Amino acid sequence: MAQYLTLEFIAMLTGFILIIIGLWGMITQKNLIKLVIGFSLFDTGLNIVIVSMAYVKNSTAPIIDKAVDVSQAASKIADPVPQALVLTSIVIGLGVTALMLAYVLRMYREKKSLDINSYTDLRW
Amino acid sequence: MIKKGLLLILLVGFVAVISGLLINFTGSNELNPLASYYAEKGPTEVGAANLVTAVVITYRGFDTLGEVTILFIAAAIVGFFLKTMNADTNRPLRLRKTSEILETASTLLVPTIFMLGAYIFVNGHLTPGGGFQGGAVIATGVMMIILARPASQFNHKLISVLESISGIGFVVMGVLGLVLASGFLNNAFLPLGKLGSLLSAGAIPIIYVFIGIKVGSELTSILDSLKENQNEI
Amino acid sequence: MVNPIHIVSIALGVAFALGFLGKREKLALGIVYTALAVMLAISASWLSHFWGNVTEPIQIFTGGFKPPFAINLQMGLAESVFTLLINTAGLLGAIYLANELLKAGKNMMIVFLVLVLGLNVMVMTRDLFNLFVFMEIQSIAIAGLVILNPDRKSIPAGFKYVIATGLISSLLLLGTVFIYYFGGTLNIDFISQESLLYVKGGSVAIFLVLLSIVLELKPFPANGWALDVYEGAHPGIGALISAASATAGVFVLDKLMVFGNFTFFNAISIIGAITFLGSNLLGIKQDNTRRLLGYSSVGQIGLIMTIIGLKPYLGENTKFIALAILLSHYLAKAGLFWLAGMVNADKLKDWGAIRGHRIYLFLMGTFIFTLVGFPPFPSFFGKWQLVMQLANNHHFWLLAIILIGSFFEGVYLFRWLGYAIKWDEVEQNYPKIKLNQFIPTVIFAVLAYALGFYFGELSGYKSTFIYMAAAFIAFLYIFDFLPVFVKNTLAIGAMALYYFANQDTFHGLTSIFFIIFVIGGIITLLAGYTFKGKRTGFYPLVMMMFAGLIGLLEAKTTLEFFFAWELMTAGSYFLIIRGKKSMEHALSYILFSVGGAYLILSGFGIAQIGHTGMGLDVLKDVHYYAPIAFTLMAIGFMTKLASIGLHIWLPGAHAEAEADVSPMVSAILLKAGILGLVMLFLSMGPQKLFGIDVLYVLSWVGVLTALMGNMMAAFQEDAKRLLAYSSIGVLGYALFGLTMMSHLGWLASLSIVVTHFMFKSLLFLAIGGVVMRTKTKYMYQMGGLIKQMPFSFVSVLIGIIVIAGLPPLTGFGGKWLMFNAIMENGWYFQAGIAFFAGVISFLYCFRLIHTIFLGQPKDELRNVKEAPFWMLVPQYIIITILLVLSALPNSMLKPIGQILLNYFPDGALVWHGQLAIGPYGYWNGKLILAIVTIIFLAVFAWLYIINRKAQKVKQFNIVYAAERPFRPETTHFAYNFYAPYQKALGFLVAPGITNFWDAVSDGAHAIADKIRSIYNGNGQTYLAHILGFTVIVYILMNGGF
Amino acid sequence: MEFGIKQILYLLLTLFIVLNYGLILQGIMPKIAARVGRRYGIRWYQPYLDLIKNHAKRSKITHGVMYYLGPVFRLTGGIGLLLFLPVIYGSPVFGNLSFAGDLTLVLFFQFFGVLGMALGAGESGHPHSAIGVSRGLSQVTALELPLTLGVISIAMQYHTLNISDIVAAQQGGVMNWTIVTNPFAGAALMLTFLGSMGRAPFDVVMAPQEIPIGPPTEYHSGFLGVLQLNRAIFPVAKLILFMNLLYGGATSWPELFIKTFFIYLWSVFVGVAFPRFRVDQSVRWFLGVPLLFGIIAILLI
Amino acid sequence: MSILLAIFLGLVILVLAITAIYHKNTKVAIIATGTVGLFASVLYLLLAAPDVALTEASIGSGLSTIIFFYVLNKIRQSND
Repeated sequence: MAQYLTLEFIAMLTGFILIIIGLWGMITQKNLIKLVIGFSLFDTGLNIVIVSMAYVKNSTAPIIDKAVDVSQAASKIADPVPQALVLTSIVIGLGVTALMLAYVLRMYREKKSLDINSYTDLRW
Repeated sequence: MIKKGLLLILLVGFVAVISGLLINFTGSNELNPLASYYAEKGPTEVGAANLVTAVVITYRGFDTLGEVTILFIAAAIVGFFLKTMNADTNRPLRLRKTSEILETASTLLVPTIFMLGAYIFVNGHLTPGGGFQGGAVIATGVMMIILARPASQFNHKLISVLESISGIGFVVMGVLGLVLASGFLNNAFLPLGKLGSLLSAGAIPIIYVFIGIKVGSELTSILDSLKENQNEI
Repeated sequence: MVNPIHIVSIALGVAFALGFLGKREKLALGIVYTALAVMLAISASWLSHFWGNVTEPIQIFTGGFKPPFAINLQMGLAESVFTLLINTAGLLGAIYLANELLKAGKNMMIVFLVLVLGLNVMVMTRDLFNLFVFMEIQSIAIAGLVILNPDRKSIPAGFKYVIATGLISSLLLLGTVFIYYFGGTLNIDFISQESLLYVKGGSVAIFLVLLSIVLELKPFPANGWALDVYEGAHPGIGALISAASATAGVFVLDKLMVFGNFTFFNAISIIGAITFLGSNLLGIKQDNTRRLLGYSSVGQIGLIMTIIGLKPYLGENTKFIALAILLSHYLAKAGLFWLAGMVNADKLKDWGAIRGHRIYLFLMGTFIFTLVGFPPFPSFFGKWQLVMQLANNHHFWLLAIILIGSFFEGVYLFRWLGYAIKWDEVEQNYPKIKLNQFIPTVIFAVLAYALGFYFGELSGYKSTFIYMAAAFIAFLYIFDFLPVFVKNTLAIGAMALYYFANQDTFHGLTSIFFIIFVIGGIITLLAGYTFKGKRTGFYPLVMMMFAGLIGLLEAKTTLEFFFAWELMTAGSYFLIIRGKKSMEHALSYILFSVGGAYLILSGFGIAQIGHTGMGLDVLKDVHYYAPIAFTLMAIGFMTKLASIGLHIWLPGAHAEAEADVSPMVSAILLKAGILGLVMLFLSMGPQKLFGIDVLYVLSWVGVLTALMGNMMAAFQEDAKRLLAYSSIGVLGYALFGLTMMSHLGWLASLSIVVTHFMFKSLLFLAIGGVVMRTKTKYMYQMGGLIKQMPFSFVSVLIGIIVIAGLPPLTGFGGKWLMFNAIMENGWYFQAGIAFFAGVISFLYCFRLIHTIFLGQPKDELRNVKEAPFWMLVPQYIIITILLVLSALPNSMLKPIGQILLNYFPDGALVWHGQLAIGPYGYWNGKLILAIVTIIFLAVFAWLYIINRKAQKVKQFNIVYAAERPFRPETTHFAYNFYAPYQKALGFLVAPGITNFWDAVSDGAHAIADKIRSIYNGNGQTYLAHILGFTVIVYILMNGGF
Repeated sequence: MEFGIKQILYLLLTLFIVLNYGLILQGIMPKIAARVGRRYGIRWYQPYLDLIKNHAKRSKITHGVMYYLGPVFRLTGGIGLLLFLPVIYGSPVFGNLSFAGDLTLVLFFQFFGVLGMALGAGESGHPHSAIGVSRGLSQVTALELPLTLGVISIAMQYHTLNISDIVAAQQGGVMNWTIVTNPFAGAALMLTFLGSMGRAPFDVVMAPQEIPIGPPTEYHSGFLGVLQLNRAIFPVAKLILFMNLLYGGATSWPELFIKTFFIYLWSVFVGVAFPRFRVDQSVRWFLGVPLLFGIIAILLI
Repeated sequence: MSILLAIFLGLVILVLAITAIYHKNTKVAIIATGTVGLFASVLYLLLAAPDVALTEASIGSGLSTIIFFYVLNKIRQSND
């Protein structure tokens, strides 16, 4: 049990639960905006997961400065790769969210409804 | 209700699937070889003190190019999307009055915010932050203007020229890396300089400036597209 | 060589630069085209670099560092091919969309360009996270392009697409980062499968990555979102998604399968197969064009997934098969989407608007036949190889699923094609040809042919004959504006030329079929001179059918045989559908043909297990499952023969065809089935399936077919239908004869085959002439035509005497041989039924001649003329041959017997002049003819002496109880001619088989309808599908969590 | 086989004997039937009178070529059938033309005349003719199944389709006749024989008692004369066929007369005893009991 | 110490997330979503990722919340 009581694991658990909550929102909320919120939460959860993965026990930020010397960098810093990935992921998430919201707006204009059940013209 | 139950079962199943990832996660006690390589060689190869920046701009610069592109097309799509929507409506534009305080505050704050944004992306290779964050900050400034002066019309042309220049700049930097240095997006065609100083890390500051402008203008254009809707009642 | 990275730099540079241009949309579009063209040129130059050289792929290091420290792209042969495909689709797609892009403005041009770029990088990148980024670019760009024309359809579709791909890419990201965590790298070439699968988390990560790639490929049933996009988006975008995006997706899946172990491969092949089957099944219920194409796209990609999943079994062949099928899909689907955009018809039936437009129909036919896998298109060779390999690896279930899926695909595609060719309840409305839309479509159609020949070369298909025939067909198509007279002469000339050039090359049994196909073709073609004008499209199709038929004879390998078989089917399908009301009949014809062809194909597949060559002689030495292969092939060939149970397509197809097409399809085409059976029976001999002698079962099928065919014929009111059923019956005899596997049986069967060719051409031509003149096919509307059409009457008279097997004409020879053969073989009950059926043929024979030519003439038909001269010419040529053969039966039977001696040395006939002596009886055709003629003349002389000056009387001058009739309608006894017979035995011909097939069809529709209700149109449900798919696949793959 | 003037004379002799025999049978049989029904009946030479009368009629009309040729076909069929049969077993004189074809030929040649007649009648335009043809053909097809089975059974029994050989195998007394050695085939054949003779209960094709119906409805004068000739020859040919198949054939004319007379009597006897079938009934009937016999005959070989 | 903080942050994030999903008022839901992002960026700081924290704060919680509000406003307005 103790192995799970670490900073990174708790963070990751938070991320996973956030993913699940987001997913639940995406598949149950009929309101389009709530659906997008669900996606946004999912995304945030995913980011938390990635960042907690980057964490190495008792490490510092991957920046070489007075606190961290070049020579000891490898033993002191957190993994920069996942952090770099998260940066990308956050920006992509913003793009997707914006796109989704634009869609929501447009759909609302078509039918004056935010209920996803109103948009089932195409089926079968 | 039955449907919800089914969805719940589905979700539980999904949790069971991804729990395989979680329970095998034990954290790390040391960097993996790849990360250690970055930690050890990054400062010398790339010359950036901020290793995240080194990875983002150089080692995985190609990802960043894609990322900028995503934001770019997202902006393009949102712009197109909402533009066609506006074309549909012929209702007169009525504007809401904003408070004077907001207007005055924005006049004072906006230059500062822009400065802050510029600072963040210029120092991206040294301190936390960079083009994205800086660009976002600039966009925030733009938002303030929108809030304060709903009637103000942005110079679309300017935004799109900025967007283009910075985008092409980024690509040109990449090609220069290919032509002058060891590969596309390599930053070493400019002197790497002294680690930790502002003018170091080769082309990274320049690239980050381009990214900053680009992200800023892209986010601005998204906000701008939304704004045009905002004011129309 | 230009560095491939410039594909990226040019695309992005141009995309970013478009911002400078302001409102100059045309200039922007021009620049986009240039960029796409340069990208195309780059990938083409790399393809030419790698082509034929075994060069290692080159690596492009971005960031300037070697992997795994930086992202690298790879450009090799495969990458160059795929990027070339993507860029071609991109450039042509952009050209196609020129107007829409101009209208939408440069934002959409940017998105379009970036989409093509994203797809390129997806193919080239070797980094997992980079792959994720560019897949996101792809999804977002597509989501943007969906709303190229924002409306009620496209916007919700786009939204569903965004949320679904959002979820999928999140899963991909989750898997990717955990691969990094467990594997320590993101570079595909450095991720070690073993170390990842060692940890449970690692295997889950791999699972998530691969599954999300699979989900991107729209597996059934988690693909509702994709179908909506296909339906809602502009067809030009649909083309791009279906062709370019799926192409890239397939490549990515293949690239990432290096992580997968055996379980993954199996899972993917099963998912793919289910997708293929499922979406094609649902397709049959679909009546919206674009959604139909969506179902078809999804299905095709499923098929390719299966192939990728089968890589461990297929080995080196994977590349060939997957590429063949992928390319066909790529060309055909893009082409069809583009066509859909041009024709702009939502419902399938609205496609009737383009009926009669030869260019549109040519394009559409090309693409549809490409999709279904007909020769000469790449998919034909791909499917062939796939079936062979599946059989080799004993994947029979998969084989069955794939063939059934293909069949369903055929159902809806051919129905659609049928509507476009024939549906006449909508107004004819040819869309104006816009060059920017038209040229890309034509290019793809041409590519389909070109690649077909290339893939043919690759798979060792080389038939100079077919190539020459193809050239001739193309020639006829191009010169279709010539008058009938010229084209007919050309066609006959070509056939005659072929005959004289090759008359010595065919020996043995094939020479019989050679004569039927070629000479028969020439004779029936003579009737073509009847037609005036241009007869648009007729001659290429006729030549296609005959090329197929002759190709069967020329075939040395199973592949060549099957190629020719399918060619013949395609040609005859188009010929049949030319008839007036033949849409649905042509459909059922092609469906039965395709079904039969698949059975033959799987039979070939099973037969060649363990062989290296594909020669037709593999059938002589089948290592495994010989009885099953035998049965499959036999049923396949019997489909063409229209044996009982498989016959329901024939009557309509033959009856509704044009006057001179009916004799071709009925008298000549059906013989292809006999040829197949001859080949099959000779090579494989008798087989026991589950302890039952298959041939014995087939003998019953044969006689029952004869019985049912003849009885149904007796009950028809439609003259051509009557003849069609009669063909079923006669070929039942032929089948029966073959199943006896004895000299006499085969002699009987082959002589029936030859005479059937003659009398059925004769009758169909004669009746065709009558129908041309009277404008009706219903016999009860005719009557008394002997006075107007005496020559046709004589034709029919001779025809029915032969068909009924009455001495003294040659038809009797077949019956006599059959009797002897049966006695020898000991199949007495079959014999009884066979002869019962034989007598029933009197019923329809008499009905045919009586109700048309005898009895009371109708007022409205009093002025009809004799059939056209050129319809009569072939008839009288045939009559001459028939009379010669009647007088000299050994001139036909002796050579056939001689040939048969090679295969069945025992039990041959002994000939003394024209006297044939069999094991049981004897028969002297010449003498009988002489005797009968003499008696006939003597009696005639006697009657003439006592009755010299008989007075000719008027129509109604007949003895009639008390009153004279005055209306021919009430006096001509023709309708329901055999009422008492029907009352007594009609139950035997209750439409049980038709009902059976109807039930099968209804069942399939009902199942499809039920299943497709899962696509309820709600985006959230689609998300749930994706989750459910993930969970279920995971459980099935791991047997739990 | 020598084929000279002598053979032709022999053929004509056979024809002449059979014609007269047929006409006399035509006269006697109705007489017997009438006497059974306690009526007086026709004179035994009435058929001769009819024949002469018809040939002598002066009004002759025709409906067309086929109408004219119908009777020709019909009589050709009758004469041909007779001539393809070996009439007297072992006689080189009356073996006729049986060397040209075997049992199969005979069975199929029966239909030659039928078809021609039907065509001729068809051209007359009289609906009753067509109705009669339709009925006739229906009935004939139905009896073909048991007939074929019976014939196959016999052919298998003797391993030949050669009629002369079949007759030869039956020589040497009643116990060698097929009707004794293969009773089921015999029964099947004798039942189908009833139908092929076109007498009651299977005579709805002609319906001779009521309104005239059947193929010859429109025929008269010389045409009818020719048909009458056939009506004399054709049944006798059939009788000879059945005699050859079942009753050991005939080695002399008297034997032939006696055997065929009794075979004919059998059909008359049944006709008197049973009411007429409708066509659909007779079709079903033939596919009942006779078919059963045929199947048993096959099974017992 | 940091573990306790992380647990606290995690709980707050989850509560906010559930609020975001289930709160009837969309405005509140959006604010809750933005706050999730803010607390997440604090968590990132704990996890030695200042770059990410900055990005999440400015983009993930800042800009996207603004976009949400814009859209919501727009929808509200066109409801009138």
